[in-house]
Amino acid sequence: MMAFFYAMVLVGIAGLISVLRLILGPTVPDRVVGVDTLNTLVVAGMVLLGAAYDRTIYIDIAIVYALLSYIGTLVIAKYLQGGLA
Amino acid sequence: MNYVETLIYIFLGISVAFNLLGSFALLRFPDVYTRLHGATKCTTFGTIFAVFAVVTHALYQLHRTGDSKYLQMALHSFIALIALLLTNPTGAHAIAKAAHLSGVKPVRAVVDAYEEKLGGGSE
Amino acid sequence: MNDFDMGVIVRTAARATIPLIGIFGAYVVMHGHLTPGGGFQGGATIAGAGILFLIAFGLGEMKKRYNKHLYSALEGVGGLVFLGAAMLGIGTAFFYNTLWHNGPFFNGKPGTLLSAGFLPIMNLAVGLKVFTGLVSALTAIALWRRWKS
Amino acid sequence: MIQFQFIVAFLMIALGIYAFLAKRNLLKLVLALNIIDSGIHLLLISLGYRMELNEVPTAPIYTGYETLKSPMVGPLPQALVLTSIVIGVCVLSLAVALTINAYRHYGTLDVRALRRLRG
Amino acid sequence: MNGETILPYLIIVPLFGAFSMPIISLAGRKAREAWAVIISGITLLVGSAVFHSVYENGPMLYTLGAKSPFGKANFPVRIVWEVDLLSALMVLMVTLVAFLAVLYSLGYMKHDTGLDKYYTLILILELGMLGIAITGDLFNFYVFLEIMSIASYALVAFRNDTWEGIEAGIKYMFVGSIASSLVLLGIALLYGQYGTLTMGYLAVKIAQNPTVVAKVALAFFIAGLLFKSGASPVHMWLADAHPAAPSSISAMLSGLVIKIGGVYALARILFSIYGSSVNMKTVGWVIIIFACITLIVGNAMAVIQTDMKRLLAYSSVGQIGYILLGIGIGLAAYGSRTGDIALAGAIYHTFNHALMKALLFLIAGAVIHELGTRNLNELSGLAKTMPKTTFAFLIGAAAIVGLPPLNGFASKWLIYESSAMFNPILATIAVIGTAFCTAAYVRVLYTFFGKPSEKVMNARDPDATMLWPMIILALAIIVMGLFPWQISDKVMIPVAKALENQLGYIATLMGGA
Amino acid sequence: MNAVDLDMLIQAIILLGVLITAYLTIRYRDLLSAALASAAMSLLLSLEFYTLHAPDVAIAEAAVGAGVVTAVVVYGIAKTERWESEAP
Amino acid sequence: MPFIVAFLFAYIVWLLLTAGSNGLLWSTEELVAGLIFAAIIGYATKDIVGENSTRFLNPVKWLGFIAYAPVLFWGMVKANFDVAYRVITGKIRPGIVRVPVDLENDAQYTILSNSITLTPGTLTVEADPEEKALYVHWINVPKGLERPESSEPVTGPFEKWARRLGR
Amino acid sequence: MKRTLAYLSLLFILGALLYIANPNYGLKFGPGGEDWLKYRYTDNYYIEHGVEEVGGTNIVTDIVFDYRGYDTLGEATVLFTAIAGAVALLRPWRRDEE
Repeated sequence: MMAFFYAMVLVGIAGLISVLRLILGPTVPDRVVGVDTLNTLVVAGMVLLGAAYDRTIYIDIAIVYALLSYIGTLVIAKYLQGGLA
Repeated sequence: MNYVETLIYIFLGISVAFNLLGSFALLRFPDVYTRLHGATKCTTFGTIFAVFAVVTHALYQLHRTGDSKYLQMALHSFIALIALLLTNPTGAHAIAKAAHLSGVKPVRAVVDAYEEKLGGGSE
Repeated sequence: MNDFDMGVIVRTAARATIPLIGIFGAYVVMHGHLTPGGGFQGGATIAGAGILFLIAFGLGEMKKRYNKHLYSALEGVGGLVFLGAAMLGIGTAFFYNTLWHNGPFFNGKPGTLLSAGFLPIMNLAVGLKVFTGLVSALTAIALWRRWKS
Repeated sequence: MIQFQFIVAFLMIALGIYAFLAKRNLLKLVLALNIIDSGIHLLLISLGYRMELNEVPTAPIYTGYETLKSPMVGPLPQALVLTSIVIGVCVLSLAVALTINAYRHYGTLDVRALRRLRG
Repeated sequence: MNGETILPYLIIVPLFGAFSMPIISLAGRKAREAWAVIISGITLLVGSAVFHSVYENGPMLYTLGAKSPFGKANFPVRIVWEVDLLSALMVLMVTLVAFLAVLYSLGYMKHDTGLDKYYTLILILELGMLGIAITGDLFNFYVFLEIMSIASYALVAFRNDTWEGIEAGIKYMFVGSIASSLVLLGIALLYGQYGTLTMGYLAVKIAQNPTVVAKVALAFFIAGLLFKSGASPVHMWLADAHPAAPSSISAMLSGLVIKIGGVYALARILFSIYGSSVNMKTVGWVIIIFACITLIVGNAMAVIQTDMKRLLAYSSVGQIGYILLGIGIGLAAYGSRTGDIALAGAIYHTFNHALMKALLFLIAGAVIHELGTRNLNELSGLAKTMPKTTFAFLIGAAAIVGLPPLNGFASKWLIYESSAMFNPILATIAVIGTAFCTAAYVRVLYTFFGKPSEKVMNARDPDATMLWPMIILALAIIVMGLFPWQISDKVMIPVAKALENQLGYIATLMGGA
Repeated sequence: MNAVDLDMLIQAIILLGVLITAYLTIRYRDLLSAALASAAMSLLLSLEFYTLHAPDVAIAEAAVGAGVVTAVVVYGIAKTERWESEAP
Repeated sequence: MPFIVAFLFAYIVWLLLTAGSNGLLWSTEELVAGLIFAAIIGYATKDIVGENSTRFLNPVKWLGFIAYAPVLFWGMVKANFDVAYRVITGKIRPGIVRVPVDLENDAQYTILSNSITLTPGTLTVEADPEEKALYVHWINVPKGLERPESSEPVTGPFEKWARRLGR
Repeated sequence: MKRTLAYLSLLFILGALLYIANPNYGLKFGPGGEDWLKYRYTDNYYIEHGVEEVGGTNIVTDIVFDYRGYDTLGEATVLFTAIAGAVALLRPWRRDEE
């Protein structure tokens, strides 16, 4: 279905906007928020594209990303809390 | 266009609208905490609807063709949704706590109870 | 502050997420010859669970669970299993897929779990190796004390 | 049409090499190596892409493929990139291990401090 | 037993040893040392068998995973090993020196920690070089290049409590990684243009249609591999890395790694893949120019060093210059008799230099082990207290300078002869380089035979595990020196012919079905 | 627009993001931000591999880029120092 | 006991992942492989899942989770439109408030805080089981509620559900 | 001086790469039809014969573990090496143990 492609284009634009926050963000937590948003959007995009290409197996990648993307966030959050070192 | 496709279009519309809204919230709000509200939550909501659209599509195709790969598509999308719902708020919470502990104060806050607690603890 | 942890919410969420990542990694490893994925991807996913454990519960907990010799021995075992699977068909050639061509098992219809000869064995071996290796490396880095000069 | 995938890949490689020449921080150099590797991976994967007229290709996996008949993209570059990604991770972890050892010796991450050996 | 059955064990045996090392080392120190020696010894046996088989029966082709590399098509789809005489010679060299280095490190590394990792890494280093030497697939070559490089990065920095090790490791690692990336980029471009990765078939395809992409890829290969071999504008890492490593590793790095990973790979790519499809004269002159700079800079820098191992490392740079000069002349005068002689000289010198430089580094290691210093000013009069070591050093130095009864003479003579035939200016440059080299080594010997200082009085010759490798290497040098022209005619000229014979390389692949 | 054109448009958007994040990675003086931008680059690259129909590589890049590389680099920062020193 | 929890959890996920391998159902080898892997994962994670997790074996609780989903979803819908309104107009009055809650264990805290984090407008900054309080960032603190005495205005019906589900 | 040279060489590399990115001179993105068989014959072979010769329906895994299994062995060795190296480098220093 073509609608999934169009939705994906818009989600991609939303992703670019969140990359803008990565550029602008004055502090590191702001940037982390940008990347976190990007994570969620990419998961949405992967699911949508999986339906658009009509392949089931592509959705596995979305699961992997949904499960693992927050590890990066947590590592940086822990560093900011002073828990590493 | 039958009603199932209409439903899919509605879901996709809501999904895209909220995703874009979340991204705009990221630009519009003044500090980390309010951005977190806009960003991670609105996009999560948008993603939920994207998954709903895909699940609806898959179930409809399953009904039409009886191919088991569409069942898998629905289930896997559902698991992706569960994973997202488990991990995303945890990440948001971690960022908020880290931001507060690293010294980013909420802008225009009328009250900051956590600051009071931390201040009371250290002095 | 070596046993610093991330607070009750992250810890509890990690309790729920680690088995999920684990079983999904096992799925990726085991279905490497059918769906995207394979040994390395699944192993790296499970290693993500290890990293999550290290972050959420802190280094103190990790030290209790992590046995250096066991992990490096397991890594070696993974490599040896891979090598052994590759040597199964040494009569014809190194890396000859004898299980698929004339072996007793792993030669089912393509698309089922028990097919493709030594591919599932190799996937498992590589998954084990990658998981133990990446966790060992990260733990080694995390255990290094910070030196302030 | 413009082959923008290749151009982006080459720009990434050039960006990485630029950072490698211009930057002075060890961890930055590690990240620059990562960028160069990513550029090469992107180049390789793009080389395996396949376009027939008005048809989106699909991945070289036969599971659930029976109902659609798109052309398949080339599998060989993907296999190469998989191997290369692992090598990239290995080099990265080894580089970080070396870097934190060097920090203990020198107290800084600046490469200009690593000049005690007279080359 | 024919060669095809024994060839896989060349890879399997060291790999098995490395993978089982974490398990074996649970049994204690003795077990792990014995295991390392046994594994490298078996590898030496297998390597000699492979060399013998190739020498008797000509080049052999081994396909991984099937009887023939072709499958159902008329182009190769699988990875092949293609062992011609040059590869076999390299295999012999690697296994011999690696075995001696392992034997030597039993005594030398006695006081270090983390030895299980050390033996694992040294076996993997050997494995990587063997893989490069026998492979016939371009991407596989990259993978094994990375194995070799990563193992050597880790080994250079193995003594992590000395700042030299870490600093040299970091320099080596970054330079080496970027060189590997360039090689990978070249491989990617070749794949994109020709759609195959097997070296022989790639040669066929390039000969059919030499495009600009192939030339750009060749530029990347040459750049990357010159980085790896330590040619002159970028030789800094070598001069840092080789002294900083433990001496047994220095012997392997200087004797083997820069040759297999740099010179051998360059020769293989230039001759076997590109061959006559590109303008060989231009490429040859590029290599020659780099070689001349390397030759002069390396040997001249060696003279002014006060650090013994550093002197040896710069001398390595200079000798790499000779080898590259031979290869460059062989390329520029492709097909003529001059080219044959130059290539034979380069290969001969590769082999000789592996033995000589390994010997010299092992001696330097022994001196460091006894005295704890490698500053030449503190080492005067060593001949009195360490006579055997000094004698071995005398032999090694004489060989590397090129005194007639020893093996260095023959190979250097071949290079001088061919360069004089090709272009007398190059011969002049080579002789100037030798003059510098002689000055450097005479200075060391002068120090050794000088007035004994107090520090060296309580030194003595090292114990057996360290002494025997040196004696074996010195004997090998002497024996090879007794039959210089026989070896040259029987082995080196056929090797050079085999390297030049691109059609034969292709025919081995395509006709091996 | 047909599917191929849309596909190319999506790839162009993603690659723009990849370039921006790659540039940010080398521009930031704060190494933590650089690591973050590197993680974002790896994420977008993974999506690009996905659209180039290389799901195996996409999974590998996702798993490695999201988990291992970020963790290793951030641990490296934590063991050393966070700020890149100023240019002379 | 924790082994059984982890095992069942893993096995159910495995079954969801591999459904459709034989028609619309499961083939035998998938079931057996799932048993093996779920056992390994269960054994490896039995300490991580923890002793307290055995209470999730109760089937009534699973029904509770299913019943909870629409409640949560409805809360999300309401709050999302609220936040959308605020994004467009920019009317915010943020603040971090201390919310006293009456919960007993970690699971309850996690369910509650994740729920209120998922509903936009509120965001848990810190959960403190010792003080029995949550620190919540609230995007629009109503006048007079800077120091709320009860959790009702912040958490809505979620606290009740969390208490019931996590018990 | 040195840096200028470095940047010039960088520009040269970039120029050469961009030059060959022109489809008329060199690399082609997404060849289809006839071009596919001309440039990507090896990939085509794998797609056509992979399942019957190896048995996995995922052709990439077939290549990774069977056609190019030796590469994967090397890759596993790289991993092993790098981990061993990192662990060896991060062991305590000799003087710390005393």
